[in-house]
Amino acid sequence: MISSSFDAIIPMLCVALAGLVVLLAESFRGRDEKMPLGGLAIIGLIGAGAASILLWNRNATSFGVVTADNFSLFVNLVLVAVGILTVIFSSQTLDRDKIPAGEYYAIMLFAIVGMMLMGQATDLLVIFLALETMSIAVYVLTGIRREQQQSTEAAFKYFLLGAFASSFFLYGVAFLYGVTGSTNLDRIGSVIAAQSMSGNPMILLGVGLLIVGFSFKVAAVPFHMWSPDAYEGAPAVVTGFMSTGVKAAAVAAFVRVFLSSLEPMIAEWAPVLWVIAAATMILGTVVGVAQTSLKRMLAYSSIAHGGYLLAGLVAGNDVGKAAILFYLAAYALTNLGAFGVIALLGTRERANDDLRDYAGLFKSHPALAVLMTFFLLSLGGFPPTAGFIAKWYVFSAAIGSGYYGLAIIGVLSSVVSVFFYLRIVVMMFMTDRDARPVPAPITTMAYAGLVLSLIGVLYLGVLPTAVIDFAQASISTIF
Amino acid sequence: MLALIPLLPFAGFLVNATMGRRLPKAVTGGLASAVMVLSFLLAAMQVWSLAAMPPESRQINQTLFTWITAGDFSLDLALRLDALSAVMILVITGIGSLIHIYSTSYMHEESDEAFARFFSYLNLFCFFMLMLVLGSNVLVMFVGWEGVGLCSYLLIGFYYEKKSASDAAKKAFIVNRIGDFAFILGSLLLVVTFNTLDFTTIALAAKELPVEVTFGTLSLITLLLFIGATGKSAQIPLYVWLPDAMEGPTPVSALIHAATMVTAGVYMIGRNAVLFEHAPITLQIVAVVGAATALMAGTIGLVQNDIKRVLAYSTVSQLGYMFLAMGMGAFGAGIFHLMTHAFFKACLFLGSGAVIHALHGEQDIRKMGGLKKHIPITYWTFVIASVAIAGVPGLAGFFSKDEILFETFLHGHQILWGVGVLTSLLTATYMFRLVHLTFHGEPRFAGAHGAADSHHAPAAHAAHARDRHHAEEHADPVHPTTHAPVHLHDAPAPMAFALIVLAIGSVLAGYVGVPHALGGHNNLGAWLEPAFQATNCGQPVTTGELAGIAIADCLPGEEAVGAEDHTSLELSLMAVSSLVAFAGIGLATFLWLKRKDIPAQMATQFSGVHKLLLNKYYVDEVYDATIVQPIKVVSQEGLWRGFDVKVVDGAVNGAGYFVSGVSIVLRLLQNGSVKTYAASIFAGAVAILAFYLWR
Amino acid sequence: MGSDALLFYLFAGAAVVGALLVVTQRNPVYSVLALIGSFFGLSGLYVLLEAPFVAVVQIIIYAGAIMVLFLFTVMLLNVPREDAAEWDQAHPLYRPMAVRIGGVLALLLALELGWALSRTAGLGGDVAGDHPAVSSVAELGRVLFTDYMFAFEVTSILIIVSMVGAVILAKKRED
Amino acid sequence: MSIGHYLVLSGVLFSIGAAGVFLRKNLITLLLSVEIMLNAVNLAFVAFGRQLGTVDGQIITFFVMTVAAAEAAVGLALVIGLFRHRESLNPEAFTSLKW
Amino acid sequence: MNGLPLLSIAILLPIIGSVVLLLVSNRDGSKNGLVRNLTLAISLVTFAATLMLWAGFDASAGAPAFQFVERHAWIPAFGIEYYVGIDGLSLMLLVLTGFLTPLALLSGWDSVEKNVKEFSIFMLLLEASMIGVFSALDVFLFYIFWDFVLIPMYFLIGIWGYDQRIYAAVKFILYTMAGSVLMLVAIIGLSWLHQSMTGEYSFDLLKLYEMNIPEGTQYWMFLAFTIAFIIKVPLFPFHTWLPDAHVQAPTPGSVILAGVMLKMGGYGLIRFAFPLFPEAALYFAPLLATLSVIAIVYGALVAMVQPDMKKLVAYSSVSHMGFVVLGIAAFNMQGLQGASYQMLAHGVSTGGLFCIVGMLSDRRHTRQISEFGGLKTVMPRLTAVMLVLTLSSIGLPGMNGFIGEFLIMLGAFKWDPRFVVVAALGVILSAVYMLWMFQRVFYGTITNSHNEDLRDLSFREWAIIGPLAAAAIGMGVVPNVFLKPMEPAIQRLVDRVQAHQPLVVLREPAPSPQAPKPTGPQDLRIAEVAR
Repeated sequence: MISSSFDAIIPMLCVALAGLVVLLAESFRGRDEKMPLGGLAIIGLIGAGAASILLWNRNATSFGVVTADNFSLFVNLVLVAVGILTVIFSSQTLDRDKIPAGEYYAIMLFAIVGMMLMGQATDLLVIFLALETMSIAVYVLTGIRREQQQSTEAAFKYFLLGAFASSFFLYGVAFLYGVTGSTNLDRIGSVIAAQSMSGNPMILLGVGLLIVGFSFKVAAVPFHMWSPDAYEGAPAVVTGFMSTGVKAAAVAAFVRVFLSSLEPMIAEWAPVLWVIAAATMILGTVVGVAQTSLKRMLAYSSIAHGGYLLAGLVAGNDVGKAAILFYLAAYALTNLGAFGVIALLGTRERANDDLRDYAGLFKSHPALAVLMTFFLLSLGGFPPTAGFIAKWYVFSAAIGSGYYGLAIIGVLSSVVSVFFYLRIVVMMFMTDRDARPVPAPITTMAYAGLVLSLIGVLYLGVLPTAVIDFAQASISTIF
Repeated sequence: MLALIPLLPFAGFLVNATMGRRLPKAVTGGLASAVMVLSFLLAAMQVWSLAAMPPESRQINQTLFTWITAGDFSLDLALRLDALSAVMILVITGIGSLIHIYSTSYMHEESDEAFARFFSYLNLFCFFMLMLVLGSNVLVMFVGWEGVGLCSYLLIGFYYEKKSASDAAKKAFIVNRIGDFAFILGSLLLVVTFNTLDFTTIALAAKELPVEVTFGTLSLITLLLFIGATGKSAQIPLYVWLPDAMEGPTPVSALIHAATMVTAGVYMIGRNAVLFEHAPITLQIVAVVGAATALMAGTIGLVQNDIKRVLAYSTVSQLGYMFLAMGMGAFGAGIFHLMTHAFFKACLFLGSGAVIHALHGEQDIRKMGGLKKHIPITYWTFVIASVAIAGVPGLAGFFSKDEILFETFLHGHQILWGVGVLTSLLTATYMFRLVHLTFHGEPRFAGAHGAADSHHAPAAHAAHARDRHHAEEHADPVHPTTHAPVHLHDAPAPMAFALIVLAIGSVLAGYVGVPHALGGHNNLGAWLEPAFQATNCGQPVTTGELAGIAIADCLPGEEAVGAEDHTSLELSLMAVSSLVAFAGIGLATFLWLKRKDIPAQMATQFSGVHKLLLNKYYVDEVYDATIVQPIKVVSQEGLWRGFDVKVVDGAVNGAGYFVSGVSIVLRLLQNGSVKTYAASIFAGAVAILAFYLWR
Repeated sequence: MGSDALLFYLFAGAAVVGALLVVTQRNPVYSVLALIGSFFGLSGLYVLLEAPFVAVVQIIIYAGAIMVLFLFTVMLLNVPREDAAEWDQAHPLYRPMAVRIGGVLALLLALELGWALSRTAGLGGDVAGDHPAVSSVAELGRVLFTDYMFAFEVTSILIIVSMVGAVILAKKRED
Repeated sequence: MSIGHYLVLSGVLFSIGAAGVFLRKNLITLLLSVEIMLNAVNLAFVAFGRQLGTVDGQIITFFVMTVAAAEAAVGLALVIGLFRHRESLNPEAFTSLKW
Repeated sequence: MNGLPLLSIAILLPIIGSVVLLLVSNRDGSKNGLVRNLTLAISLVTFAATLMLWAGFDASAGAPAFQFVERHAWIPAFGIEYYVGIDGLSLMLLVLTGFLTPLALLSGWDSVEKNVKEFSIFMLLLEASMIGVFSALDVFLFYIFWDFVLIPMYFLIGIWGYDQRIYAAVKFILYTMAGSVLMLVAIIGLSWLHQSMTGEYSFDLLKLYEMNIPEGTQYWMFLAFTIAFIIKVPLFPFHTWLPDAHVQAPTPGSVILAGVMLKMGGYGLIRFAFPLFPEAALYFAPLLATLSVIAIVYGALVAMVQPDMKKLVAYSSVSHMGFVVLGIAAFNMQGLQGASYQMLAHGVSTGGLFCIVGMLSDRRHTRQISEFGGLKTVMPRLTAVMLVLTLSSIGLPGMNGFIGEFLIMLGAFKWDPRFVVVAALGVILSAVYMLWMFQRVFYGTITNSHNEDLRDLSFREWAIIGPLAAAAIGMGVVPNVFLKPMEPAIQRLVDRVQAHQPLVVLREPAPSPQAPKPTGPQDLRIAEVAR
């Protein structure tokens, strides 16, 4: 029983091993001895990616609680991409910010393990554990620059609210367990489907509390308030990492739970998520308008993007599921690119993430400015970038289920968001003042990472067919 | 072949416009005049071949190409020569060439560039004017119609550095546009009604329609067209641009604002005679407007002091006559007067031009007088023309004017007839006031007495040349002028030639239309008659269902004007009007030659009336106050600064401000306190549960 | 009412009172101790629920380990009382709404939960309804290391992360 | 005793814990409040497990305790870090990130 | 000729060109000349390509509706294709685009000094996307081009514009985008509708034509499309982005903006809004017409009092494009032919006007009318050309402006004379504001000493303005050259819409709330008698 059923966990196993190796290497590392820790991490991630690809269509399960269906494998690949890009960008910023590389990479890898597990777990308890693993790791990453009060403060806020929210989540799990007698998604689903329990208050309590827990991780209004602070306080790279990875994992679990075992109750939870999604899109964009710190601005923007993702979830149809997957990929590449640029422009002393710091960037760093512009346009949903196709896909799903209102709110809010994305462009191109203080010269490695994500963004924008088909194949197998 | 008539001047325009400024004046002027003369000869040949045709099928058509096609609407760029347009092209090319010749010497003081520009404009004008009269459908005519407007705009504003000139030019164009507004609507209605714009086809179709006793579509069409005509032909209420148009060089005033362009409206009515005949109501309006204009302009002309303005008002008044005729349905008479008027009014203008030329830009008749002995040729031609316009028997004006008055009386409009007679009295009076003040009496022009300072001459000369450009339109009388008593040279050869020819014309032109009462045969009337009824014998009928009508029309026009049994009446009327003419002349002689104190006394006695007339009934001021200024102010303050910026754009920006305002408020919720954040999570949870439990 | 009911209310009271003390004490040390008290109440309830092993674990691990960690921290930082008073003086105008709202919300939540339960059928019967209690440690172990093995393994990663994390977060700055 | 009693009790405890997050002005007490909430959940699990007659409820509580321990460790580390920055444990003292 | 994919070539050439330019390193501006010439060459080749399209286009009645069609599957999962093809209407607009772009580049030859390379890249991208807009037959593809157009124009205004450029650029992109996104929703809705009707997703315009959409859906979808388009046009209440954008944009930007981009709105109305939702279009036409006549008069009046030449021309565009919408609202042959023609004419004349204003502001660095005066003395040639363009903008018969306006008024008159009565006021007012500006700028004596030694047209400027002036006259003399190719296309559109149109509407338009006072003749029975 054991032997055969390891397959499903191989991806996360690779990552976990990489994490352990990095940790050991760090512990055996002599003082200021250079070690290619980032390389190790990337190797592990690539292994995970390869494993995910090999597992394609195998639909393997392990221990009855972990599945490797295409859906989760797609998410895995996204996470692998997130991880690799993060490592690449980190390689430059770690030394600059005096961050202990070994622990950093190890914890990041473990976080990815948690994320992957969130996508693959089919048991509420495991999901909870995965969520905690991911969260705690990310708390640590957020506060890793402990000499900075902001960093620690952000980490603590994130941590406290996270613990608070996850206890709600856990309470929800408890109620579902109490009613259905199990934490296994399939069992819960079958029980709910068997005797229609949609009226049962305890089930409703459970569903409601689960919504709270997931929405918190997705940073959906009104459970979003941690994210601007956490994003601003964390190192830019980490912000990029959590704004993409955490969201991806949380959404994956969200989709799996609500569209598989809680599918029968869609009539119960769709209205709630409709409101949450709408509120998220609106607030994320509207409040973003007033921001002057880029990290904070993008924090709000990522709140808004969480709203778009939820719109796909509300739609609840196959298009929606595929759209969410596509959106995750597009958003991950774009946002990581953007945060990569921010990270590269920072210095040890200050993050240089204020709008004014970007004045005349086109003069001082034309390449960065151009790259940043592409990412911003993609975030704003302009063709021919990934952002446009992704938005179209999600709204198409929403409209397909008749949620015209949601789609209209979405497109209008995206117009508002364009305003603040363009503010950055204005600063970079249209105001003539050199960005200062000047950051350290940017390594080719970092450029490679940025170009990589740019290529991804444009590929998803111009030739999305392959990925769209891929996404559709991913959702076809499981739900 | 036909197309060459307009195209020749156009070629002249092209040459002069492109390379004119590099050519010597002789070449440019010569070329311009040459093309005009050529096209005159061509026109003559064409008319000759036209005359060779049987009267009812006198039409020469030439379709150049299909101009516009849109669905079932298709329009050719086609020319048509018939009896009516024949008269017009002769007048245009003939008088046009004369005026070109005249100008070669009149404009000689201009710079090469300006000289070339002048002649290129003049050629262009002739081109458009010919298009106007030759166009076989409304739109081609409209092309010419607007084109001549454009040229008049350019030529009025020829001295563009002069504010008054460019103002006048703009005014002319815009006032004309107001007419065009109606004209376009009229032609649109024509298309919708007849589904074509070809004059003949329309006429044939219109024939079949009942004469509208009540105000119907035809009345509306014709009324709209007529409004267009009032703009072009300076009738009430749109005549205001013509007096100002005198800012242009005098030959321009002669050609455009006396002989040809301003008569386009009359021609247009003649062109659509059938339509108008079917719309008696419109005809009434035309007649009344014409008469009113004639009278009003006459009264104004009585007191004006600018030689050219007097002539301008006289032009307006004479145009009123023509419209009166048209309104009577006496289209022949109208065109007849148009032709004669072209001769003597052109002559008068050119004469005045000669005077101004002699006086180096002086236009105020109060500063003239006694010029008779200085410039005899000008004097005699001027007098002949004045006699002609005054309507003294035997000269051109007499015949045409009489025919109009007779027709008016005949159609039982005694009042209008009275107005006409009164107007002719005024005409005679102000014309001879002009003659006397200009040529007779003691010289009042600058330096007439101060023979001493002759050595100022060259300087003064130079000064005058400039003066014409920069002088205000009313040179201030009290201003001490330093003009030297240079020998006032009479019109140079080219000018003299033109003057003399025109003078002869204004004597003889009348004899083409000697009424039957005087044993004549009114040849012109007979010649024109077929043009005023729809005959399509000349051209293959395009629209099939009209073919039947076509055959029926190839008989001689049955209702010929001037029936024999009215001979006595006609004779008596002639007597009246000739008496009136002599009376007018006498009155003028008495007042402005013998008893010069009386006018002054009258001016003071009826100062109110005098001022009113002097200021042209304050029409310009009224328009300005009631229309121009309000529109300006409303647009400036109301629409733009008020509505557009504050309301419309305010709403747009307001949306932006609203969003950012909300944003600023909302971000304050993010107050940094972890408890607040927890509270929002908690509240969210509670709300969701509440939703589930209370549902 | 039966003896177990008496015990239930006894332990429940202990738990609730302990909890209340935790959130009302100004001195964190007392709070920790009160919480430990509350845990004892809870473990009593676990016993009533025939889950002795959980009860023991609750005492040993929770009260014994985790709470000690708390106490240790409190001692380390040596802040006997929360410094709210002087902080409030420093910021006289700053009174987060959250504090007041929080209480109300908590009350609402309790009401909602209660109401939901009151509307749920089939909660009236005795806990130990028809099912026999499963309380043998052997059984626990078996299930834990078969059905829950993977979860158990996951916790190992969780613990590594928290260990490493705690270390780098709490380590003294070298600069 | 009926399952209802236990659930009500756990609800009460949960609410108290939640309220604690707001009432106290001490980071450590905030953490303690979260612990209370987790324990409330534990109680619910065990009670449910008892009712269902399975060991799952009890086993889940072990995992929850593990999580609680992990959270406590990290949380306390963060508290220490914060305390190092500003000699204070008052959550209101750490509002440098806002708006 | 139909062998090689001319259309894709026309779209791709500028894109490839911009990529090539990207490789030219021009940090210090040393290679500006090379970049400029290269760009010009590319745009000229593109123009040649459009001309070849024209040459190869079969305008005969029997010819296929859309020619040079290319379709390749793009996102088959949703039936999205790369599907381009042109009919006469598109063809003419393509030619206009190809014609204006090189001229626009020339007009910025000297005035654009900084970042020439980037400028050229954006210009080329702009051209490519505009060509794409006019030739896309897949609605999704159309939207992509439509949306992408905003970006280069945004940069053109924002980087190379005048002092208020950022405000103008942001306003431009947000305003127009806010309009477009609703169209996106409607487009998606359409595809789902098609899916629910036929079981397959499709954005194929021609297939969407064939759906008969339930009335209720039609109404809001029509509005969603139309709002996007009339913002672009721009129609009266949605016009305020235009003056800012125009005034702040650099001359080439203004030329393209006025010359081509505004046409995208009219094109969209003709190609998408009306034929896709005929009943709704029919229902809203009077409202559109009312707005358009308001725009005609309002724009003219506001233009009249502008102190800034560019603003004046901008508002005049509002007025002229009002005519276009009026013709579209009438949606009969004359109206549509007129509207299409007016779009071309306006592109030429207004583009030319912006060029000239640009030349003046290049010389004097101001566009205030009050700063000028008496320029005719120092620059007679420029004055002459300006006069030509002014007249064509006034709509003098024999010039391009007249043909369009006349046909539009004719079409509208057949539909509902009341609108024409108001619209014709524009004929007067256009003369007023244009001539007034002309007088104040060129006539009179030179009052401002700065104007005394302004040089007349340079050769380059001749190269810009000569073709425009020639086109302005030529289009007026031989309009059929341009009208004929469009006729079959427009005939088809009219048939499609009129098929849904009860005949009474030709006589009595659906009463719209704020229709202008009925002064037109109501009894046209004679019309039948005469025919």
